[in-house]
Amino acid sequence: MQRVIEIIKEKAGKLLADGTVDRVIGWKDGEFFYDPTPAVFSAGELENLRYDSFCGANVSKYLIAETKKEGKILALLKPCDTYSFNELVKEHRVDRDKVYVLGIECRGKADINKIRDLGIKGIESIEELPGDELLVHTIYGDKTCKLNDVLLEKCLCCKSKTHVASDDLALTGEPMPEAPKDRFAMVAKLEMMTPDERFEFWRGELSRCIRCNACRNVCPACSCLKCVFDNDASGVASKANADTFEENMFHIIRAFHVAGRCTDCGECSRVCPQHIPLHLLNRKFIKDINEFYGEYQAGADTTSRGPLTDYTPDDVEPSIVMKRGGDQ
Amino acid sequence: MYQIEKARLGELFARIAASGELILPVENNGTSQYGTWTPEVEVRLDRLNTVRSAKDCFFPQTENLMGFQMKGKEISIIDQRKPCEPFTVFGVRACDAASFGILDRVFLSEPVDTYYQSRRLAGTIVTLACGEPEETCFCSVFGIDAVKPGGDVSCWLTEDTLFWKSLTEKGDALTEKVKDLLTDGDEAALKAYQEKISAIHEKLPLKNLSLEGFNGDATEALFDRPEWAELSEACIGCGTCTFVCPTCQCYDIRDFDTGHGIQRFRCWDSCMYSDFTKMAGGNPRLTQKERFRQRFMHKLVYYPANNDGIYSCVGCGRCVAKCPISMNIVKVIKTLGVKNHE
Amino acid sequence: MSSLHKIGVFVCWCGSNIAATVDVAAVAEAMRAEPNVVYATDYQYMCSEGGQSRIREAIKEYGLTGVVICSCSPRMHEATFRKAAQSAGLNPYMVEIANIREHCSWIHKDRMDATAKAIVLARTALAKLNLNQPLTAGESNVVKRALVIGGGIAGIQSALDIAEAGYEVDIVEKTPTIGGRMAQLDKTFPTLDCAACILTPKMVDAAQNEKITLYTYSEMESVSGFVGNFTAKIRKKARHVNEDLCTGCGLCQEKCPSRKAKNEFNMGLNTRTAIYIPFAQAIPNVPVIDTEQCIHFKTGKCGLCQMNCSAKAIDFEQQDEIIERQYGAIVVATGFRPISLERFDEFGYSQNPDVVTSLEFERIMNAAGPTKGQLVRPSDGKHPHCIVFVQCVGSRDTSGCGKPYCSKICCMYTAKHAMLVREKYPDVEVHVFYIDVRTPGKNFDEFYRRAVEQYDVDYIKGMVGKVSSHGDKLQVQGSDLIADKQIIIDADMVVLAAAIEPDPEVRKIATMLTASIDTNNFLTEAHPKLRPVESPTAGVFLSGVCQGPKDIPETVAQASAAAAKVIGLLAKDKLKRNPCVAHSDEMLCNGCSACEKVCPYGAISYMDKEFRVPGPKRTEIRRIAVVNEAVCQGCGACTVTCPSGAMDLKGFSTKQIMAEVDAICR
Amino acid sequence: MSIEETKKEYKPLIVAFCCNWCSYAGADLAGTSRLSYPADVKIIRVPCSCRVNPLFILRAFQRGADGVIIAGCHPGDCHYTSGNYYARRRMTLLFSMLDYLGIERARTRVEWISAAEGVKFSTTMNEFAKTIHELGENKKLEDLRCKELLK
Repeated sequence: MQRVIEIIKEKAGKLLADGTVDRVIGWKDGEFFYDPTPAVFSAGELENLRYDSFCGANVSKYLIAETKKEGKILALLKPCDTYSFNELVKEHRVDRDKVYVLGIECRGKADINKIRDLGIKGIESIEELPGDELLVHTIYGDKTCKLNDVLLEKCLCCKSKTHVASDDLALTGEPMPEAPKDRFAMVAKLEMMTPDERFEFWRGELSRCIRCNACRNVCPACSCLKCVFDNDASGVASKANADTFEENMFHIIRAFHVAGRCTDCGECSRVCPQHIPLHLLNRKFIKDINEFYGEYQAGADTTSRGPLTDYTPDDVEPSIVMKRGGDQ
Repeated sequence: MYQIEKARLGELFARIAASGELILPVENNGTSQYGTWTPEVEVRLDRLNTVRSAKDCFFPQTENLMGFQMKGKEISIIDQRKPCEPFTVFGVRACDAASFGILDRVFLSEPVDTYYQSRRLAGTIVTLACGEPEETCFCSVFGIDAVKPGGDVSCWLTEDTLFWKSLTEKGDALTEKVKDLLTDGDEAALKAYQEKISAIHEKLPLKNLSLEGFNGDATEALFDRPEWAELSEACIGCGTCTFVCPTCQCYDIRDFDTGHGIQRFRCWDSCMYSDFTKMAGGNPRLTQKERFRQRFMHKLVYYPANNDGIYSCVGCGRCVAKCPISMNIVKVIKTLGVKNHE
Repeated sequence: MSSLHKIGVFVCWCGSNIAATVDVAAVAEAMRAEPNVVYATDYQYMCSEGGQSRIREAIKEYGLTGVVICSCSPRMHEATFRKAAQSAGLNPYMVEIANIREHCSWIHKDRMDATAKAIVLARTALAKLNLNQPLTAGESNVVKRALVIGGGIAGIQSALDIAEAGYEVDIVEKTPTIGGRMAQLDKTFPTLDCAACILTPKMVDAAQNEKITLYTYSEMESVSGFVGNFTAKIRKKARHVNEDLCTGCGLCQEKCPSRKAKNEFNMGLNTRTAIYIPFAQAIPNVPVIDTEQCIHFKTGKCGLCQMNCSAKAIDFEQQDEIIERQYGAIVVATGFRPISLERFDEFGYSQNPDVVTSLEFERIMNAAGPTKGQLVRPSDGKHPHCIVFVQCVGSRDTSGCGKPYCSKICCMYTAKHAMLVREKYPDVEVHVFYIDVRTPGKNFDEFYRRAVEQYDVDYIKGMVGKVSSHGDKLQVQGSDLIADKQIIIDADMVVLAAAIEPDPEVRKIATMLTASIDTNNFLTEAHPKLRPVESPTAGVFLSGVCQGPKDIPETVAQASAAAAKVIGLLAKDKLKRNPCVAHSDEMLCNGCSACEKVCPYGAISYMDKEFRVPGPKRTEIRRIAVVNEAVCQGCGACTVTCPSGAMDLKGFSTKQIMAEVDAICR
Repeated sequence: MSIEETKKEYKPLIVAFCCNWCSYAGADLAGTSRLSYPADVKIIRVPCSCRVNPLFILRAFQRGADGVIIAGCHPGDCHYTSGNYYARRRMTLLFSMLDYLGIERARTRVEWISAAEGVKFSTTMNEFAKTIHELGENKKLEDLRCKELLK
């Protein structure tokens, strides 16, 4: 059976050759196998293209800049990436006509931190074995682990194995891994805590924030030309968390600004150097939106009205917050 | 040279903490962070690196410089400097320990940064040799010996024993305070341990990284290299690499209007940020390529040019592990260096 | 904070309204110490000519760049002070008001607290002013046409007055004829002249006036736009009778076999045909087919009207028509209806046909009514010998069943009814139960006294507890508060003075017009005393009972007042627009379209624009939002939906509001 | 006691954002009707409840506000047709998020108060001020810098 990367290379090669696209965005090799970097390839560079369990990065945001350029680009998008892509198209950030979307199969992506958490150190390289198994070569000897045990948070709660935007698909036809866990379980657990417990939980997490802005800069929904937090003229600019308030402020406002637009792609949590579970903020908004205004999946299409740019006359009142969940 | 049973480390920490704040790597939701020791914290000496480096102890991410108090139309200046109380940082790895020398060259040369200086004078550094280095480590490339980590006191932690060796006067003073807890060190055992871990260090995949082609004179050769475009292509312009870096020393000075006064503070800045060194006339580095180049040129060319050929990288590997898109100084060195094309 | 500002602060005493609770001198003194403030003073009445001239002089003398007035609500005098500042050469939008009366001196008793708060409010206004930008109002054209919603006496009068001034007016009336409630009345107080005699000529005038277009049997579909430039959609419902062909001969009505529909004009006291003209003097004199009653519409058969219509005016295929028109001003004259008496079981209204409302009684007394003017009981057609009138049925009711307000007209029409009965049928005994008799109005009290003194009407102060049937009599149990006893009257008829309420349609219309409405569904006036005929929404005016209970002369007066306001507006060629509109910073705008989605006015559009960018490409095309300032009303919905902060609102900018927050929390 | 001294005893600080057309006018009516509520409540006039940015609310807490209330026209009665509907969604989600972060939920509130509801304005403010007084100082969402540089 053909591996996905072979299908991708074959299709990409053809599209480059027949002039449908003039470049491809995907991932190229890193230093230790687990660290590929998003990259753009021209015809003739495809041998450097790779796709495997470590290509977790969502390349859709790069299309904002790429579609400002001449020509058409082939974008390799995993199912979850296509949601981000749709949202970017909806918000006129990406020119759909300049992208050829190749929807690529995804069996879940590995989190190198979780491999390290298994006690595996000094990783020199990794091999993917059949049966979703990883063989890790380390300076301390070889180790193995199951892909399923080291999945990225976003993959544990995979929202779809189906591409919501694509011009063509690269699928092996192999059976897909089992259904993911409930993505709102942790949010619900937090909701049931007392406010003081919740406060302590978030202090514990957000106090680690170093305001590196990785979460924001990687986020496909955070596509502002200039973020309010970087804009001295906005009156709320802040470069560092000079006070704990600013840790809260930054993350509340960031989550609010992407509320209704966040597809739950999980990039924020993936890139956070401090392992702050930022997705729990976004998922809170998603859960509330689903409960208050009906199920809504940002990026499921390119035309629907987002929940914060919409209303119904009989929406719930803000006082509903007083009546929900946990003790006060 | 002294030693103490690993099981008695708690006593050692309590003793050190009795004479001033003790800062050491502690557990924080699955990460290690430098934090103040208390009997309650979970000390993590097993993890190699903290997320943030020990730089924070001397050059914190934010620091108040002065205040301006406003009363009606009157403005008065408040000096917020306070004498820095003595403190000890324990568990500093060789790379971080080496970074202080790099920071000192910036902050302690004229004009001296008194905020930094007062912390440096008050702080005693106890280092810890790296028994289980990671694949991302490449300190040896910069001449750092993680087996002999330096600092005021160097420590080695085996399965059951902590070896303690004072290297400076500050180290002697600290040793004096804890001496009754220590016993004379077993030199042979330490040597055996050092040899054992040296062997591991020899196996590190990046140990042969060559810096040839990078030096204070390389500006012309490197500045216009076309590879910068591809190297920086995926950079998302966040500050992760700069903020986890033990040697990055750039900061911004900002004013916070408290409503009845101004709090002037400094905070780390990142050359990866689009508003870095933005001036009235605009921004000298307009695209991410230029900003990305700045960071690595500074570490590998500009800093050596001004500092006797010393690179401002210590090979701690934090940026290698933390970059959201896995682009890092190793890849830059390998791409642009002379000898790294296998 | 611009240190170039030179700001003057003026603290008003408002006589003792402010000064009694707020130490105005202390406020001025505290403000004098604030950065940028170069002058601060207090004065008895800042809004007076003396006060205004102080502002003007200080602006000139100190070269003020901005003015803070600590006074009453900006809703009261913001415009006054802006004008004063402007006349001294200051941009009117460099004036900020600290509301230290309604929001401070009038609600706080402690002088210390009130003064401290007044200082905070003044600092807050100053903080905002420091960030104010001079704003210049743009101009927009005025469409020289008015729309009147409602074709009762209020709407007719407003339309006639506006037309008289030479402007086109359209009346939209939901029923098949204009005339409204007044057309249903028999006589009018206090003169007792016949309602039809004075109303029908006005109806005819309206119909014949070439400046007036009537859209009867029509409803408002939507309204958009803004003062001077509204766009209204009117649904002209299908009458199924061609108005142009119909001669109004009435033959169709005679031939129509469906005769069971309740006659709305007669308050359901008799029936009408399925094709009908509501009443003889209806305008237009064109019938309408009630499709729910019409046999043709129900079964597809019949068609007698069509067969008999020589003018070929009957058109079963006729469809609703949507008319879209531009208007410069809109008058709301939607009128009222009596409340439903369902919740007033004690009066037995729904059980006993001889318990009627006053409006039903009007129809009974009317010569053109169901009884041809004969006073007979609806139940058996017998002449009544004893009638009990009950006032305040559902008015001044705090129990929650009725309305908390006084319906205002009931005392007078009840006196009228009592008098008319006694005049025409001296044999009939008339009792009136009242809580208070309220007769303020020209010749009103004299009128009431005539009823008591000349016509011997028995006024009983007290409320009726129960009306029950006893044989063919109605037993009225009530209390006489003056005699302090319970009394029982065996009556033949009971007439209930039901409270009046705004026509429920008004809620829909208010929403369309973005006009505010109070808890009783009356439209809110821009100011209860000083702008009683204007809605807070510019260009929308109020006429008649839709604004509050009133009698005919008051209604006509308000209708003419509203018309005067409309004429004043339409006489202008250009209107100054509100300059506090949204503005998008193109350097920050992503073109994401979020603002466009939340804009209620469609004021935001997008354009592609070329921008210089760093790097080898030099320029790039970006999609950016553009605000149409003529259409934007300045709500600010876009500003919050914009994550980058590109969208801001002039006069209420993000920085200004945050400066206010900071000042309050200082 | 001087005016400056009165500030020093604990009094909650409450910021009320009132829409110009309904709630600000309702506050005016409360004033005209001499219906009292605590001086702790300070009103900021905004054109519409939809002008209230979550940034303003957080800013108020940062600066030491103990409670923030947003008052607008009743749903369906917005002067701008739909502004308060958007405000309602925004505030519902924001308040829920603040609650999720462990901030006391009673510190934030939205009320719909028409121009005719002076009584409701005063009742609401009295109630809210009482609630906030009972909650005490906002410790979870304050910025210590705003307190440290003392006046």
